[in-house]
Amino acid sequence: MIHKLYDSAASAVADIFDGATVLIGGFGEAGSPIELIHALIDQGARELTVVNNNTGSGHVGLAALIENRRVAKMICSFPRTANSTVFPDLYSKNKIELELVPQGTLAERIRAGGAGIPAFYTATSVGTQLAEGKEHRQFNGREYVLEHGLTADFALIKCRSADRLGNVIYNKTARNFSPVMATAAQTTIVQADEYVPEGKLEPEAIVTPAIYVDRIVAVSTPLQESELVAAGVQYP
Amino acid sequence: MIHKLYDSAASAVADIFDGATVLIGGFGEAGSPIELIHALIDQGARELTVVNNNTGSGHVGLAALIENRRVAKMICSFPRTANSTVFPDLYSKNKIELELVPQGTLAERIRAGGAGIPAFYTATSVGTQLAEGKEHRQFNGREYVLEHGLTADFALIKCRSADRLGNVIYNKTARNFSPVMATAAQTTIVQADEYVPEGKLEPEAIVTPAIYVDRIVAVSTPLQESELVAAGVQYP
Amino acid sequence: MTTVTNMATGWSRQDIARKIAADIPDGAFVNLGIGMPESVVNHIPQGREVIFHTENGLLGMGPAPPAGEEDPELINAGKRHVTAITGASFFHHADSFAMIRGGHIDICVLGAMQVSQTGDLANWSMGEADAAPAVGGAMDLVAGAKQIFVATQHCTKSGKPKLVESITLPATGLAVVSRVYTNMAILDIRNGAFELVELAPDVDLQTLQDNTGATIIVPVHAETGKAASL
Amino acid sequence: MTTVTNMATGWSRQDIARKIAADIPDGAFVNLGIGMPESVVNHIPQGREVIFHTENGLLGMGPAPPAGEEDPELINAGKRHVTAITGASFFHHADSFAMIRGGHIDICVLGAMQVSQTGDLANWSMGEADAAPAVGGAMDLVAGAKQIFVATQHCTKSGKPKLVESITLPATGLAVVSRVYTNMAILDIRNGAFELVELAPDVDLQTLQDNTGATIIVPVHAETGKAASL
Repeated sequence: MIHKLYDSAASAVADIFDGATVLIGGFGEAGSPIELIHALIDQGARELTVVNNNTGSGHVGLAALIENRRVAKMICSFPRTANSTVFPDLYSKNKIELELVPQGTLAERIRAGGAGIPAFYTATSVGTQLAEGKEHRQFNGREYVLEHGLTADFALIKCRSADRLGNVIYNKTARNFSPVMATAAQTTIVQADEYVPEGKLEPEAIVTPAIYVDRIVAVSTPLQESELVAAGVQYP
Repeated sequence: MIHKLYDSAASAVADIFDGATVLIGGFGEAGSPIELIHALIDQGARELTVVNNNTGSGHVGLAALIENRRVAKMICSFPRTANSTVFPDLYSKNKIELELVPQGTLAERIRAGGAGIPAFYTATSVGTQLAEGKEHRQFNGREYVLEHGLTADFALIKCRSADRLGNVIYNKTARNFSPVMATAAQTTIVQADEYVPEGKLEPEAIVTPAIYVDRIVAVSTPLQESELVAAGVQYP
Repeated sequence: MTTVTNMATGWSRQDIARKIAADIPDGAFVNLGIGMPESVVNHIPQGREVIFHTENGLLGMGPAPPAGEEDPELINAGKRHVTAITGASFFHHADSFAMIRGGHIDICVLGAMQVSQTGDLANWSMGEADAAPAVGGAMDLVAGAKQIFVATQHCTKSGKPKLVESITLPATGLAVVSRVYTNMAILDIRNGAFELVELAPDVDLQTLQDNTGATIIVPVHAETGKAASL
Repeated sequence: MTTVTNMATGWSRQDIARKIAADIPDGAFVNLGIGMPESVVNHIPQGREVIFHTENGLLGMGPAPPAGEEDPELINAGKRHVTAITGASFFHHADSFAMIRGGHIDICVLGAMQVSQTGDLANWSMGEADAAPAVGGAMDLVAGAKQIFVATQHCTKSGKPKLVESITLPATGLAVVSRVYTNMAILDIRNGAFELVELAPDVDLQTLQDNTGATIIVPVHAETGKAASL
C-alpha cells in the first residue's frame, strides 16, 4: 500500500543533509511551506543551496533559515523584497553566495531538470551581464544563450490538498514554482492544508500527479508569513 | 469585446493556405478534430505539412485529408495504426514525405516551439537511426542530441468545453497533444463539444488558457472516427 | 540640456497610465510591470476588454480587492493583493513564462531607469557592487513580449535624462522598447531615434529636448499641442 | 543453436506476465508497452499497489472496461479502451513524456524483436526500406525509464533467437535493457552478458542455450529447476 503521510514536519525533513540542494516553493509568502522550513531550521542541516524566487521576509521562514546561517548559496531571481533585510545584509558582507537567474529562466531550468532536459536555448538575458560567459548561438537569425537544467536533492512545497497517492492541487497564485519543483527533486516533501483520500481530487484538475510526491505532512492551519513579519516574530 | 466563436467549421478554417504547416490534435481518434479536418478537406488547401501522432484511420478525418492528396508531408511518431492504409500506401509509392519523430520528442518539440525555446537536448534516440546527422553533445557524461522547437501556422484541436474568452478543458486521454499544439500555432482553432460563458470553467482546472485560442467552433455531437471506419464511410 | 524640469511638469502618473491604456487594443493580453505600469489596469476605456497577465501564474488579473478581502495567496508579480476576473485561469511559473517567452503577450508595460534611442532598456540594476542584484522577470518580459512600452518619469529625481543615446546602466535587453510614455511626451523608438508622438500640453519642444539625452525627431504628424515650434 | 523449440515451450504468455508482475515492488510507477506487456496489469499480486502510466496522458490506468462501457476518449498508448483508477490523473503529452524522460517511471516493460547481451534493444523497425517506419514512444521510454524489462517469446516465429550477441535490426536504444522475460527463462543483462535468473520448469539449460544467440552465464544462485545441469 502506498503511504506517504508523515506524522510531523520534523520527521518529513529529518534526512536533509549538510550541503544538500533544496528547492523551496513559493513566490514571496504565497505558497511558502513555512512549517517545513521551520522544521528544517530545527533539524540543523547546514551549507544548503536553496532555490527560491526570493530570499524571504522578516525573520521567519526562508529569511530565518538564511539568518540562522544554514544557507551557503541562494539561487533566485529577486533577493530583495519588502521587509527582506537578512539576505541583503549577509550578501553585502560577502557571507552568502548568490546565483541570480531571470525568473522565467529559473522556472524553465527547474522544469527542464525535472523533464530530463540537460540544457536548452533561450533569448532571455541576451545582451546583458547575466549572459556573460554563457554559450551563445543563433537560430533563425536570432541570438540565444544556453541554459542548463536544474535538479535538487529535496523540494519543500506547500499545497492546498494532497491525496493518499500523492496527487496535489494548489491554491490560486500560491501554485507558482511548486509544480515544477516537485518534478525536479530526488525527494519531494509536501505540506498540505488538507490530506484527502484518493478520488477526492478531480482527475482532470490534478496539477502535480502522484508520481512526483514522496512525503506529505498535513498542516491544516499554516502560519501566514506576513502576519508573523508584522508581529515582529523571529524564528526560532 | 472578445468574441472567438465562429458560426461554422468552414468559416473557421477558411484562411488555411496552400503550403501551411498544421498541427492536428488527437492520439488515434481520441481528441481528433474530425469536423475541422473535414472542413479543411472541403476548403481545398494543398501541399500541407501536417503534424499529428498518427496518420488517421480508414477513409475519414486525417486519413481522408491524406487520401485527398492535401498533405505533402507528415511529421509523426507512428504512421501505422489499426485500419490505417492510406498513408502506408502513399508512402510505399513515394508520394508523401515522412518525418519520423519519437513521440516524446515530438511533444517536447511542439511545447518548445510554443514556449520560445528554439532548441533543447534530449537523450531520446541517441544511438539510433533517428539521431543520425543530429548534433550530439555530452552533459554530465551522458550523450544527448539537439532537437529543435516546432511551430506552425495553424492548430486544429478538439476539446470538451471552451468559454467565450478562449479558455479550454479537455476530456480524459483526448487531451494528449492538444494543449501543447494550442501554444505553438499562429492561429489555434478549437472545436468544442460545448461553448460556455466565461466563469463556467474552474480557474484552477483550465488546461489551455484563453491566450492560446483564436477561434472556436461548437460541435455538440462530434462524429466518432471509429464508428465511421467500422461503417466503411469515405469522406467526402 | 540646461533646464532642469520639475517632475510635476506635464502629465501626471495617472495621465500617463490613461495614455497607455488608450493605446491598448480590445482583446489584447497585457503584462504590467511593477510601479507606474500597475495603474494602467484602472484606465482601460469602457467597452474595451483587455486581459491582464501576471507572471506569477494568473491570466485575468483584476484590480486590488476591497480592504479586508485580501487573499495572501492571490497576488501579482509585485506581491500586491489582486483579484481574478470571471474567466481567469491559474497556472505554474514555467507555463506562465512559456506564455511570455513564446511571444504570446501582446504588450508589456515596464518602468525604466534608462532607455536608449535604439530601444535598449536598463531597469534592473544601478550597477552598485555590494548591493544584492535583483532581476525578477524583466529580462524574460523584454525578450518575449511582442511589444514593450515603457512608462517612466522623463528625468531621474536629480533631474538627469532617462532617455539617452546609449544606456550606461546594466542592460535588461537590447533593442526591445518600442514606445516610451513619460510625463513630458510619448515617443516612439524608430530607426534608431526617439520620434515624437505626442507632447504633454504644458511642455514645449525645447524643454523636451533639453531634458532628453538624445536628439528627438519631430515628424510632421506629431501632436505637439500649443507649443509645437522648436 | 540446433534445436528449434516450439513457441509453446516453457511459460505461457500469462505465466510471463505473472513473473514480471511478481517482480514489480509495491508503490512502483510502471509503463507497459503494447502487446505482451499489457497483460502484466492483470497479475499484480493481492495487496500490492502499482500505478500504471500510459504515455498518452494518464497516470492510474486501470483494466479494460466491461463490454459496452468503452469510452473512445479513454484509451492507452496501444489505443485500446482502458479505465482510470480512483486517484488517477490526466495530463498532456509533453507533461507525460517529461515523466518518462525525467526518470520518474520506475519500470517500463517492452516487447522486443532483438535484445543484445549488452542490453541493446531493437523493437521498432524491421529495417524494410519501403514500409513506413513507426517508432511511437519506445525510444523515449528506453532513454527515460529507470529500468527496462523486456517481455518476449524467446525466439521469432521462424525459430530464430531474439537474444543475441549484437542486434542486427535498427536499435531502439543502446545498453538500456536490464532484464528479459521469455517463455524459456528470465535473464538479467549483467557485465555484458545474459545471466540466468530462472529457467522455465520444462526447459533445460542446453535447450535454452541452443535457442539463444549469445552465451548464457549461469550463476550458482540461479533457479534452474529440475533440469539445471548443462
